[in-house]
Parts: sequence; structure tokens; C-alpha cells
Amino acid sequence: MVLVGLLAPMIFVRTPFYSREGYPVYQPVQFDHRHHVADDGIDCRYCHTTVEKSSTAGFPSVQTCMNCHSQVWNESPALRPVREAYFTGMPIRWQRVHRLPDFVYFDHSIHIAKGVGCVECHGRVDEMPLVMQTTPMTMGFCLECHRDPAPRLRPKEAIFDRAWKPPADRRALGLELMDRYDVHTRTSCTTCHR
Amino acid sequence: MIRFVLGEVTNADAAIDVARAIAKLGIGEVDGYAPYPVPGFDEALRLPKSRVPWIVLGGGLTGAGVGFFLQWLLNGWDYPINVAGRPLVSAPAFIPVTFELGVLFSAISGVLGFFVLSNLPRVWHPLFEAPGFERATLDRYFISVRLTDPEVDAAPIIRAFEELGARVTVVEVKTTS
Amino acid sequence: MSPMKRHLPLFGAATDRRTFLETMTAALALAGVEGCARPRGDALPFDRNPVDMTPGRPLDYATALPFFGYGVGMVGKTREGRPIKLEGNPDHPASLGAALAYQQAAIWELYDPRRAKIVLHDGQPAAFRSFLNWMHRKAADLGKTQGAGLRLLVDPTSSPSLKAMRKRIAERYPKSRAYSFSPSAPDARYRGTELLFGERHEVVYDLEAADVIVSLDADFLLTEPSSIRLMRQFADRRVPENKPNRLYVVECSLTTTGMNADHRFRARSVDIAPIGYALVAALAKATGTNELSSSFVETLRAASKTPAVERIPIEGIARDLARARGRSVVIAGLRQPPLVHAVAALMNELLGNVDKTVRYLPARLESTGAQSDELGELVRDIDRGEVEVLLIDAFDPVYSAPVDFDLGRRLGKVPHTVYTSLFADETSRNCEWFVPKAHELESWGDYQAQDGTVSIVQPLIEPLFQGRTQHELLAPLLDEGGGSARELVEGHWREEWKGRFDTEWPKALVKGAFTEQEQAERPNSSTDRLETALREAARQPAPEGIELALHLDARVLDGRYAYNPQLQELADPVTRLTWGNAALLSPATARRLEVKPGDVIVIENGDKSVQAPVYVLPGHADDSVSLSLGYGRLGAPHGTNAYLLRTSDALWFRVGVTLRKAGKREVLVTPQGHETMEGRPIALSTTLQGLEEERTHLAHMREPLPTLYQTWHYEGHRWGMMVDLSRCTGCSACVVACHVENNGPIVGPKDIARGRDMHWLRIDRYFEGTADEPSTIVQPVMCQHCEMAPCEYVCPVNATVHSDEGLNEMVYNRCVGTRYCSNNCPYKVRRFNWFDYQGRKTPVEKMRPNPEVTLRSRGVMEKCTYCVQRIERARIDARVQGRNIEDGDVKTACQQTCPASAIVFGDLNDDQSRVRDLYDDSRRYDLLHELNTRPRTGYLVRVKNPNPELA
Amino acid sequence: MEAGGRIQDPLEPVPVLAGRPTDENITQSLLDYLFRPAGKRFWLLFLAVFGLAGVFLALSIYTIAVGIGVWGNNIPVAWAFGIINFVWWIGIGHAGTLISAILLLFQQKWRTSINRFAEAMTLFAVVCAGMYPILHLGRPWFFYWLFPYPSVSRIWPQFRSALVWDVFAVSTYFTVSLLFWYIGLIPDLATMRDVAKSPRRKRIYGIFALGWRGSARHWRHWRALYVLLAGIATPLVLSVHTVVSFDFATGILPGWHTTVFPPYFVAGAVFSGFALVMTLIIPARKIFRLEHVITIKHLENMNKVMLATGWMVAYGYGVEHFIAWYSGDPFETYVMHNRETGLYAPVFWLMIFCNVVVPQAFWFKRARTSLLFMWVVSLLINVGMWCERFIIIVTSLQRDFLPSSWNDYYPTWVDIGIYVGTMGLFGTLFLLFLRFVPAVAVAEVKELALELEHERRHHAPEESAP
Repeated sequence: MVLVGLLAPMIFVRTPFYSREGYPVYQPVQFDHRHHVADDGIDCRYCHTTVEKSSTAGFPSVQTCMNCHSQVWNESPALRPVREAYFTGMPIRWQRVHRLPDFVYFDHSIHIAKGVGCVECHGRVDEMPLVMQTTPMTMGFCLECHRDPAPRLRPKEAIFDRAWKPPADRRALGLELMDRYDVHTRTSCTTCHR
Repeated sequence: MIRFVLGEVTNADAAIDVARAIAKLGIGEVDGYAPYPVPGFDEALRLPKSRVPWIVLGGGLTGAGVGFFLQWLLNGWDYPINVAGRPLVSAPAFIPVTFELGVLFSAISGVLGFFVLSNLPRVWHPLFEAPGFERATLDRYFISVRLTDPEVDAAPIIRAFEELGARVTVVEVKTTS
Repeated sequence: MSPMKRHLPLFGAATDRRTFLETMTAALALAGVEGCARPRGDALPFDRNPVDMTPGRPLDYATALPFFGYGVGMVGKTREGRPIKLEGNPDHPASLGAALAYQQAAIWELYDPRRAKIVLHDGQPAAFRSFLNWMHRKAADLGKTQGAGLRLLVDPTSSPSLKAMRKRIAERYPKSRAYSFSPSAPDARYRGTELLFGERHEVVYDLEAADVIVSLDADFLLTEPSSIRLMRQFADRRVPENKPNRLYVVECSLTTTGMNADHRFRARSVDIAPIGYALVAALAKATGTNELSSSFVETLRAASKTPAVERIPIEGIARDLARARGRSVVIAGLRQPPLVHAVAALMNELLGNVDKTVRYLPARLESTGAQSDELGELVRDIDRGEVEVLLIDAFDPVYSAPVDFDLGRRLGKVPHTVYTSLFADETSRNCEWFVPKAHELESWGDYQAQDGTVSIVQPLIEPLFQGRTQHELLAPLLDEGGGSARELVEGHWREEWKGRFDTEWPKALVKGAFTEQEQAERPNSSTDRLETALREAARQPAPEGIELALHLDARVLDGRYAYNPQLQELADPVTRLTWGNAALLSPATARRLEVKPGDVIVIENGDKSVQAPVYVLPGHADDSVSLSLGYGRLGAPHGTNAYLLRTSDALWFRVGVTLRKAGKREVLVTPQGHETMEGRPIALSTTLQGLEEERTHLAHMREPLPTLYQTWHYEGHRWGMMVDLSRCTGCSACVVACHVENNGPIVGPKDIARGRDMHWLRIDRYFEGTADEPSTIVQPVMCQHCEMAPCEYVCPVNATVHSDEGLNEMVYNRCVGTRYCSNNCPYKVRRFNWFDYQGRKTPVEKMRPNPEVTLRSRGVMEKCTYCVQRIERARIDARVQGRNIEDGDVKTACQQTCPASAIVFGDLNDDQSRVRDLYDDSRRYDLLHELNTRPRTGYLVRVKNPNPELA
Repeated sequence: MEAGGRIQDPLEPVPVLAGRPTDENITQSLLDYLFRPAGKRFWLLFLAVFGLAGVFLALSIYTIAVGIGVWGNNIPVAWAFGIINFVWWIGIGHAGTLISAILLLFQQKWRTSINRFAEAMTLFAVVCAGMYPILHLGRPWFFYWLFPYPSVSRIWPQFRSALVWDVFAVSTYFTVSLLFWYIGLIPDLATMRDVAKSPRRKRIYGIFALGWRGSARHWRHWRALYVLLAGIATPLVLSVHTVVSFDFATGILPGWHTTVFPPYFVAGAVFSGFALVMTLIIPARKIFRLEHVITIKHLENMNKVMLATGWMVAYGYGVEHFIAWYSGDPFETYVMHNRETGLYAPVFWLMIFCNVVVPQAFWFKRARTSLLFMWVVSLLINVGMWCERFIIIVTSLQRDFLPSSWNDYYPTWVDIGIYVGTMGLFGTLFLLFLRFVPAVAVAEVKELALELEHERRHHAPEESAP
């Protein structure tokens, strides 16, 4: 009984329910990545503009939406919230899907620069009608890659390519990339906690 | 059907004599009961030495081994961190935990061993049905012979008891087997 | 089966958009019921893409802050539109990239939730519009009477646009008058030049070329205009390689400047003047000049007949000065009367220092008259009933004006009073209209530095509480249309620059500083006015009895910073007191009065009296009690309000006050436990003469001692920090910079008194020698980042460990708070969150913290991290560009702001780095070396340069 | 010693067992009070201590809710009451196991009648001690981070830290003491089961007796195990306080970094432990009429032990000061000087008085045998040992290397409340123990009676010989 009491929480924190893996998050506007990314072939960076130069990937402003939707679907009822936001200046209340604790300092730009593709952490967003978390995003998860980046790296040109097919021996490629991009394993606490 | 032939005496020395005599008969499984460990009782009943010490030793060694391995594994191998410029495996600093775990394991294994060997705990035992047996933990001394084979005749045992002046009771237990 | 399918089985691959949207809306309706992710909070993007701002990256703006009315160039770092840190502007001559505690702490003032938020009319909330209407009506009425009833009471300012505006007002309302008042105005120095040269000048010192510096009660390193520049120049000349200067200080109370003197002499404030006269006389002899008439020298001698003069080796100092003709400077303190300033100027003349170490430029501050006189005139006007409308934009006059003016009551007699300020204070209670003022970081404006450099003040953020600037307040008086501060400031410079505006303005904004060409003035002196004044002085008998000496406070200056908790909790560089002031007495005087530290005494000045706890300050002048201004304010009731003793006839000191015990005690709130080093080798100092043998001795205090462990090797970067005690003046700017950069909490007097100071970087101040004539040494102590850190091996949870670059890392989110690390830290630099110091913030306060640094929760340990967030930021930026971090990429907050550039941080593995030079310097030693903790922080021994002749 | 050269029982002629009781009246006399309803005085006492335990609970919640800041601790004195009380209680906890284990190994007959008592005391003392390391944490709710469990953050405890050693030492000590106590208790629980009148009690004791029936087959395992546990417990006891002393000895603080700490702490522990046993047993034997099993001889022996350990502690003080002086290390010297003359000098001298001066009275038999006197002395020793921990912890932190960071420590009402509170907790547990568990090992006393019986028979001829 004591044993169960000890084990239960350890197991619980490893369940997808706790880490929120695979639970789609409903949004005030039904934005479908499948459609925008897959069908229309819009690049990640069109909306997530700062992903290469800042710690945050950037959340698109309504202006970005209206770039297209002032022309297409500009009367769709589903887009009313977007238009309202645009004209009233009251931002849309999107729901966060990924959130790290405040004491964790993750920087998108450096990961991109070192050849970590979006998919590694965010999964195939282009296949999700509603975005959901697909990795546990625990410290353990981060450490796996920080200790051994090789099998998770990809060439720079493939970083935003969701459908990139890794070669048979990915580790070999990874090792080669590691020294092409001068990638180091960094596991010091202050790499992420400041 | 299992039978217990029970002889009761009032003091330790008598108990030892009875035990010796009954054990000599060599019928059934002989055991003795006393409120406290009576010196010489075991010999009289021809009981072998306890195996608890070996269990404890084993437990202790395992504990110590686990203890040191654990520390080596966690601080030296799984997440090696430079702490105060000390070596990753600071053996001297690992001694206390190694020792404590050794002690802990030996104690626990000892207790478990004790329970297993004397198949305790149990809430009921046929002898509890024997009238007056409750005094075995107070001030009376008993010798019991456990007979599993219904063919065996209990008479000689009873006689032996009576010769030695022990009050005899027989407990019968129905077993479905 | 993908989780997606699990939740929304409707969607096959080939669902067309319309059905998708329809079903989705349905699904949304069900969302409550449907098991989906627990909410993680909202994400609110901008509604328009922000120009030139990248979320997640800092954006810097050049601006300026006023200091004694002059401008100090600043660079404000903003994140997502919130200013989070101010740093000096390297292109600004009054800042040189450095800043003092006052400027560093401005961020706290900006986000202070107690700031005034609404316009008040007779204490009732009102709309700013209604105030404007009222102003316009009044302006119209006043126009009819040529502004007969109009009076302005303003801080003396150097702002060109404001000065221009006031001029225009004066033209439009010829009968109106503008008075300026500031309790800390440097008017005495102006009037000193007037006394000697016949006109007022801006006196600009230049210590770069000064070998010998004599300070007559001048705290030029901290509480004076341009102190940042002066400190930099002074410190640059303190290192032995750099031909060290020599500083003589004669002063009443111990000041930051006094702590750094090679020879310090104590004298009552009132005795400084005679000493000055004696010095001139001696100088005349030493230089053998014939510029001074013998009669004049006689008057000097006559005027310097006081016992105080005998105690000081005047001749020796004079000879030393004479030897350094043209390479010396004499500076008189702002507390001293014009006569002393004139005398100082005269000495600089005799020594031929003009245009070498002293320059005379046109006066910058709009008003340069005796402050008390100007205010006196206003008081007279009020009593005569001439004042109908009084506009006040000065630092809390009711609080800071001389008591005998009784301004509070008098304001009541003025029909219409308008007051603007950041906080509701003593004055606001006595005014008809109160308008919240915009903080400098919310305002448009401009300031001028002493040397004439102009910097434009541009806002880093919209006014948080609809505050207004003085421009906007005065605008209605001259309806030129366009009342916004920006229009007014731009307008002014469009005038100034005529056609060049469009090219100059952007440059000015970006660079933050530009200089109008102007010729240094070469006024010719005449000693006649001086002589008459001296005769007058000579006639006065040498005053006897106990002197009351008022000082500008090293933290709240004249009280204008008193509302700033950051500065209240900062320990005074000299007394190490926080949250209040104390009556400073010399040990001898304290003994005579039989008072112990903490005893409360009553100080009686005529019919005025205040109570203050005694602080026995070694090196304080005997028979004098010092009290610093600026405490006991309405919204910051800490300490004693010294203004209650300040009268218009004696603004800074008066002999003949009486002291008596009040018979109670008060806790002196200080983070420092002990005043001396107990003979332990902690903060080391030596003299230029003794340096050589000291070097050999120091060699034993830096070589690592043998150890049983095999030591770790650090490839790549090996971060380290060097602190040069020869440069450090103890000004404490670094302490505040560190606290702001790293989101340090303010814990308040109770916890400070309990020993729960939260500053990661502290400045220890030790007294050596006798209690009467102590020598003082200061030592900044922060985490030493020991390579064999005692704190680390005792942490049970791996919460403090070493990084691969040798940083002693503190992982807040792993800490359970056993506090064992603090116990085992020989430097006691670790700080503990005893309560939830970071919680319970108002929305406004929540805008302040630096997003790059974690807010520490209750129950965790924290300490200096070498600003690791800056290291990592530099690393990421460098690596993204595909290069390595270079020397200078990383500057810790303390290093960046240090006016004395005493702190240097960098990579010890980089042979070219500055820190490496200092690391290899033979003045370097490790603190508590014998413990073999192998600290990464090193100290360079302090070298003093006493005059062998006097030693 | 006698002609025969056979070592005579040092406790003769004063008996460890008054008279020649039969098993029957041993059972009678030792268990009766358990069945008699508790008196009014008992319940008043119980309410009192229970109330204090309530205070402890309330203040603990307050501390955890508001923050450790409600205690008087500061920087530099980051450890104070919390750790002082922890060490104090742990120290007290040592006597129990020591008495039963070591004396068992040495076959000391006089042990039997007091061991149960002492062991119980150990358990409860350790319970109280255990509260503090958790309470004093900045974030108590994360105390489990000190245990090596697989977390999703993949980070582990740091085994070089003496605090981790503490965790293992104290938890091991508690577990082993509990087992030792319970194993020893099983036969008596069975006895209780068999003498109990009411079926409810019969059932309850029956459950805890685990079906014990005094079988010889069981006794032999029991015997082996019991002796072995004693054998393990002995080094354990020594190790536990050694580890506790490491909390300080492995630090670099002047006044902490001392090699004499381990033995000196263990001696101190035994010292204070015995003292508390005395404090409790003297009234208890009177109230529960146990004078015939806990004879004056027991008490006198314990006094002798206290005299001895008292000297060991004194030696510790001596060495500390000598080394400080002999090393010539300015920091060390200053700390010692500060102890004698500084702010907390009164505490220091009180400690010297209680721990060194007072016990010297036990050189005299009259002192060793006067109940009232020895009771007072035992109280004083407990005070003295608390002072010792205060001196070691606070004065070393208060004046360490850099004078700039020196600071003094003053406890708050919460500190004091929690300390007194744990005494209440201890009292509560102890009274419950006295109420429901035989306070004297019945079986062992019976065994002892038999042994003495045999001895008498042996001696008979020799005694009659000329």
C-alpha cells in the first residue's frame, strides 16, 4: 500500500494527461494549421516571424491574418472575431498550447540556428486541425536532446520542412551537422535556468 | 485431520524434562511453549539453530552494495555535475549512506526472515482452542506433539505425559484434505 | 490511432473547409464537456505588428535624467515597451556610460504604485480638461493685468526649451515673476565666481590633469553636479600605473570623498572658511606670487584666526599644491558660503589651473541667485498680497523650504495655487490645483550638462497615470497652440536649428547628446570685493559651541528621492544606515554628551527642535552634529526631517544649537554588523611607497593552495571578475544596478534590522586606525564564484552547482531552502527569501521586473550569478551569428554602471581580455585566501598616495 | 570479586528484582495498571501535553503558510532553533537504543526493567526530532527532493551533503528502533492478549501480537533476531549522531570544522538521553508502582553513566578551546573567545554549569541515591545539553570570517512555541504508550527471575562453604 502511494504520483506525472500530450486546445477562432500550412503552403515564419531572431517564435497579430483575409473569406462568419479584433483593436484571446514554467528560459533562435527543426518539439502541426502538445516538454525531455543532439538535428534548409524524411542513419548525419553548425551539448543549469 | 497432543506443566525445569522425554519418543512433530525463552528448551526439543543470522548478513551486504552503487549511479553516471570541484565519485563522502542502507536492509530482512521462518503473522492457531493454553504466555509451560497421520496412535504420548505429571489435552482439527 | 482522431472522429483527411468550420463551431460549443487540455492561459498578440520592436528582445532608447538640474545622458532598455533598466549613455560627457544609484533607481520611481494618479481641485478629483479650461481663463485675465498676479516657483533647470518658454512667458506677462528654489541648488558656487569675477559662471572641473586635489568640504565624488564624470576622472588617476593623484579633504562629516582622501582633516563646517583663507595666505607664500597685495594677505591671516586652523598642516598642503602648478585644483563644497568658493577660485587662479583643471563656462541653470533670497522674495510678494496665481513645479517646497518662511501657511493666502509633482506630498495638500507630473521616462524634454552638452529627453513609455510635464503646464499661459510636450520641445529646437532640424533632430534622439559650439570664458578676477567681504568675516568672532551641520544625503539627496524604496533600502556609503538618517556625532563629542549609538537626542535650534537617534561616526568633527536632509517626508516617514531646523539665514550650518538626551532608544537599521576588520586581512590597502614589498606579500595571497582533489579544468570560457580597490569609491551605484537588473526585492526596515538584507552585491565599509582620525576602506563583496565552493558540497539537492564555465550556479527552482549553503559560505553573500517578497505586486509594479531573470519564490536561496542572463544572451546572439563571445560582449550590471570602472568582468582564459590583465596584476589577491576556495572574483589592493612630507 | 575468582554480579547484593516473584505475580504486578481505569491526574496531565501538541501543530501550519521568516533566523544565523532542537531531540533519542542494545550485548541484567521504557522514549524523541528538518526548510512541501527517486526532471540528490546523510541516518534509525521495539514487544502483546478480559482488547492486542504463542520454534528465531538487532542498533546509534555531527564538522565555519565532534556528539547524546530517561522514569516508577523492578540500583547505575559521559562532554569542550588556542587560527580563537565573553556568554556558562559542574555531585553515593536530587540534576543536564547545541550552532554562525556580515540572533515567539510544542507531542505519545503498552518487558523479567533463581541454587553450596 505504501509502495502504491509512492509509485502512483511518479506514474501520474508521466501520463499524457499530466503533460497534456495529445489534448487539442480549442481556440476562439477555428484556425486550421492543416489548411493554412498544408493546403496553402504558408511557411511557419509568415506568422511566427521572430522565431529566427528572438527567444519567442512570435504570435501573429490580427494584421497578419487580415493580410489575406481582407481579400479572401472576408465575410466568413467564422472570421468575425478576427475582423472585430482588427477593427476594435481588442486582440483575440488565443489559448496557449505550449507553456514552459517561468523559470525556464527557452530561446527559439539558437535552436533554429543549430539545426533543430520545429517538428522535433511541436510535432506535425501541419496535420493538426487544432494544435496540441505532442511532446512531454519536461526537463527530462529537454535533457535527452541537450545530452545527445545528434539524432535530432537536421540540415538548416529542412528546419521548417515538416515532411522532411531523415536519412537511414540519422545519427551519422547528426554528428556531421554537429560539427558543421558547431553544436555543443550544454547541460549546465544556467543554460535554461537564470 | 490433524491432532495436537498437549502436555502442560507449571515450571520451566519440569518443562525441559518433559520435552526431552517426549522428543525421545520421536513421534510426530514436537514443540514447546513458554512465556519466555527457556534456556535449554531448544536442545531438549532437538531444534536446529536459527537461520536468521545468515539472512541478516545477506541483507546487510546487499544494502551496503545497493547504497554505494546508487550513489555512484546517480552522482557519478546518470547526471554528472561538477560540485565544488570535487570528483564525481567522492567515495569517502559516500560511506555514511552506504553504511546506513546496509543497516536498514539487514534489519528489515532480519525481521521479514523471522516472520517467514516462524510463519507469522497469523491471527488463529488450532492450539488457541486448547483450554488453558492462553497461559502459555503467562505462567504455564506446554509441550505439544503434532500428529498429521490419523493412523498414528496418540496413546504412548499421552502415557508419557502422564508419567511426567503433565496435564494432557488433545486438540483435533478438521482439515479438508 | 492519433489522439486527434480520438477527440474529433468527424475529420477524415478529405474534409472540406466548410464542414470543418461548421463542425468545429459545434465542437467549440461542446468544448466544455469534451475532455480537452486544461487551459494554460491566454495569449494576446498585438493587433498591429509593432514597428522596429521584436518581442523577446530588448530595445534601447537614449534619454536623460536631471541631476541638480543638469542633464545626465541615459540609455533606457525596454522590453515589449516597458522600461526595465537604465544605463549611462557612453556618448554623454556627464555619464560616460556610467550612472549613480539615483539614476539606476529611477525605474522604481517610475513604477511606484503610490504615484499621484488624478488631477485634484481643492482635494476633489477633477478632469485635466477642466484644469486646462481654468488655466486658459486665468491666462486671459492675467493677460489684461500684464500678469501682475502671476508667479512661478520652479526648480532651477538647465532645459533650453523650458528656459525659452519662461522667457516668452516673462515677455507676455511683463509684471509676472519666476522664482526658482531648490534646497540643493549649487548657487553658492555661482555666487562665488560672481564675488571674484564680477559675473556668474559655470565652474567645470577636470580632474584628468589634476595631480593634487584639495576639497574644502566638497563631496565632489557623489553629491555634486557632474560627480559621475569627476569620479571616473578621479579613479582613473588612482591606479599606481597611472601617476596617482593626491587628495586632501577638509570636511565636517565623513563623506564618500572623505573616505577616498589620502589626507583627511576634520573641522566644523564653520571652520572650513578660515582654513580656506589660511590656505590662500600659505599658498601666496609657497608660490611666491606677487598677485596678491600684502594688505589682502593680512586680511586673510586676520580672518583665519581660529584654533581649527592650527590643527591642519596648511603649509605642507600649500607646498604640495605649489609644486603642482597647473596640475592641481581646489574645490569648495556646495554647503560652504560664496566667499569660500571665491577663495577656492582665487587659489586656482594663483596656481594657474584655469583652463587646465578648471574651466569657466556660461551659467547653465536658469536661475543662479541665492535660493533662499528668491524664495524670500516670493514670500514677501505673498505677504503683500501681490500673488494671485502661483504655479509651482519645484521639489515639494512646503517640505523643503526654510522653516521660517512657513510656506505651507502662506500658500493658503494665495488665491490660486497650482502644483505638479509625482507624488501627493506636503505641498499638494496646500494647493488649489494638483496635477500629477509625468516621470522623466514618460516625458519629452531636454537638459543641458555643465559643459553645455544638450540631451533630448524622450519617453520610453506612455505616461502611466496621465502625468503632465512642466511644458504642458505652462503651455496654456502662452496660447501658441499645440500644447503637447513633444510639440513644444520639437518646436523649440526647430527654432534653434532652423533648417537643420530634420537632420539634427533624429541624430540628437539616437545619440542622446549634442554640443553647441561655445568658447570657454576667461574671466579676469579682482580681489577687491573679496577683500571687503573678508574684512567683514575677520570682524566676526570665531563662533564657539556645538554646530548643527546639515548635509545632502548620499541616498535621497535633498529628499527628492525619499519616496524611492530602492534608495531607502540602499545602505549609506559612509554610515551604512538604511531607511532613515541619524544624528552623527564624533566619538569624543558622544563621550562628552554621554550618549551611546541608538540613544535618541533632541536637537534644539532656537525654538525649533527635532529628535534623532545618535550614530557615533569615527572621523566626524568634534562639537558638531550632522543631520542629512530629505527624511521624514509625508509619504516616506523614515528618519528625521532635518528641514525643521533649516532657516533661511543658515541653510547648511549654524553654531549654537543645544543637544540633550530624549531618554529613549531607537534601532539603527543597518545591514553591516561590525565596523572594523578585527585585524584580519580582508580589504587590503597600502601606500605608493609601501607597494613594492606589498606585492611580494600579496603573491602568497593568490597562489592556489595544494588540495587532495584533482582540480577541474575549464576549457572554453572561464568567467572571472576583478575589483580594483584603488578605484572603488564606495558610491554604491553597483549595488542598485545589480538589484534592478536582477529583480532584487525590497524587504523594508524590519527585515533589514533582523539581518535579512537582500542585496546580492554589498559594499563593506571598514574603519582602521583611531576612532578620531580613522582611515576608511570600502570593499564590494558579491558571490566569489569559488572553484572549490564550500556552498556547493553541502547542498543536498544539487541546487547550487558549477557550470562548465566555472560559474557557481544557483538554481532557484531546485532549491528547497535548507540554508546550509549560506552557513558554509565564508563570504556570506547568499540571500534567502524569508517571506514571499516577490508576490503581492500591483499591476503597475508587475511591469518593472527584468523578464530575463526569474522572480525568486518564497523559501529559496539566491545570490550573485555574474549576471548569467547577460552571458547567455551574449552567447546566443554570438552563436546565432556563428561567432564566439568576445571580450566586452558581456558586461555585468555592476561593471556597466560603475563610474570608477572599478569592476571588470570577462573571460580569464582569454589572454587579450581586460580582466585577464588585472588577473595577472601583482596587486591582485584572493579574499580569505587561506580557505583555498579558489575564488573567481579577485581584488586589487588599494594604493593610497599620502604626502611623504606629512606622513 | 570472590576467592573463587568468578566475577560476581556487580549489582548484588542490592537486587535488580526485589523478592522472589513467581511468573504469576510478575504478570500481575506489571500488567495490572493497564487494566485499571486511568486516574483523574493522568487525564489532566494528558490534556496539558495534548494542548501543547496542539500548539505545535498550529505554529507549524502558521510557519508553512507564512514563511520561515516568522522564525528569528537571518543571514548569517541561518540555522537556529530548528536545528538546535533537532539535534537535542535526536541526542535524547539515543539513550533508549543504547540502553537496550548495548546493555543487552553486555548481558547487563539491570537493563531488562528499563529498556522498553527507554526504547519507547527513543522512538518518540526521534519523531519530534524528525519534525524539525522538514519544518525548517524554506519550501517544506519539497522535502521529498532529498530522497533519490526518479523524477521527470532527471535530477538527483547530492550525496556529498551531510544533510542527505542525515536523511538516511535518521530514517534508518527510526525504522530500526521501531522494529527493535516492536519485536521485543510481541511476546508481551501476546501476554496482554491472553490476560485481557474484554473481548475488544483481546482482539486488538491479538492483532498486534501477530499470533504469537510462545512456541520454542519461534523463541529461538526471536532470540537470534533480537540479539542481532541489538548488534546492528549499536553501531547505528553511534553512526547517527556521528552523522548529525557531520552537519557541522564538514562545514568550514570556525567552531564547526572540528574533528572531535563525532565522539563528542555521541557522548553528549548518551548524556542527555540518560538524563531524560531519569527525568521520566523517576516519577513513572512511583506512579505505576514499579519500584520492585526498577530498583534504586538501576538509577544509581544510570547516574554513574551520566557522570562518565559528562566527563566525555567536558573533554569535548576542553579540546575545542585547546585546539582553537593551539592552532593560533584567528577565526577559531575569536569564536571561542566570543563564546566565553560575547553576547551569548551566559548561555555558555550555564552549559558549563549544567553539564560539567553539576554532575560531579555523582561522585558521592548519597547524591547518586537521592531520588529528588538526581531528578533535578537530570533536568539541569537536559537544559545544559540544549545550551550546548545553541552555543555550537549560533555562536559559530554569528561571528564567522567577514566581520561585515556578523549579526546576532533572537528567537521569536514562534520559535519558542514550536519548541515547547514538540515537548507536548512527546508527552502525548509517551502517555499513550504508558497507557496501552506494558512499560516493562514482562517476558524478559520472567526470564531474569528464572536466571536469578538458578544462580541462587548454584551459589547455595559455595555460600555455605567456610
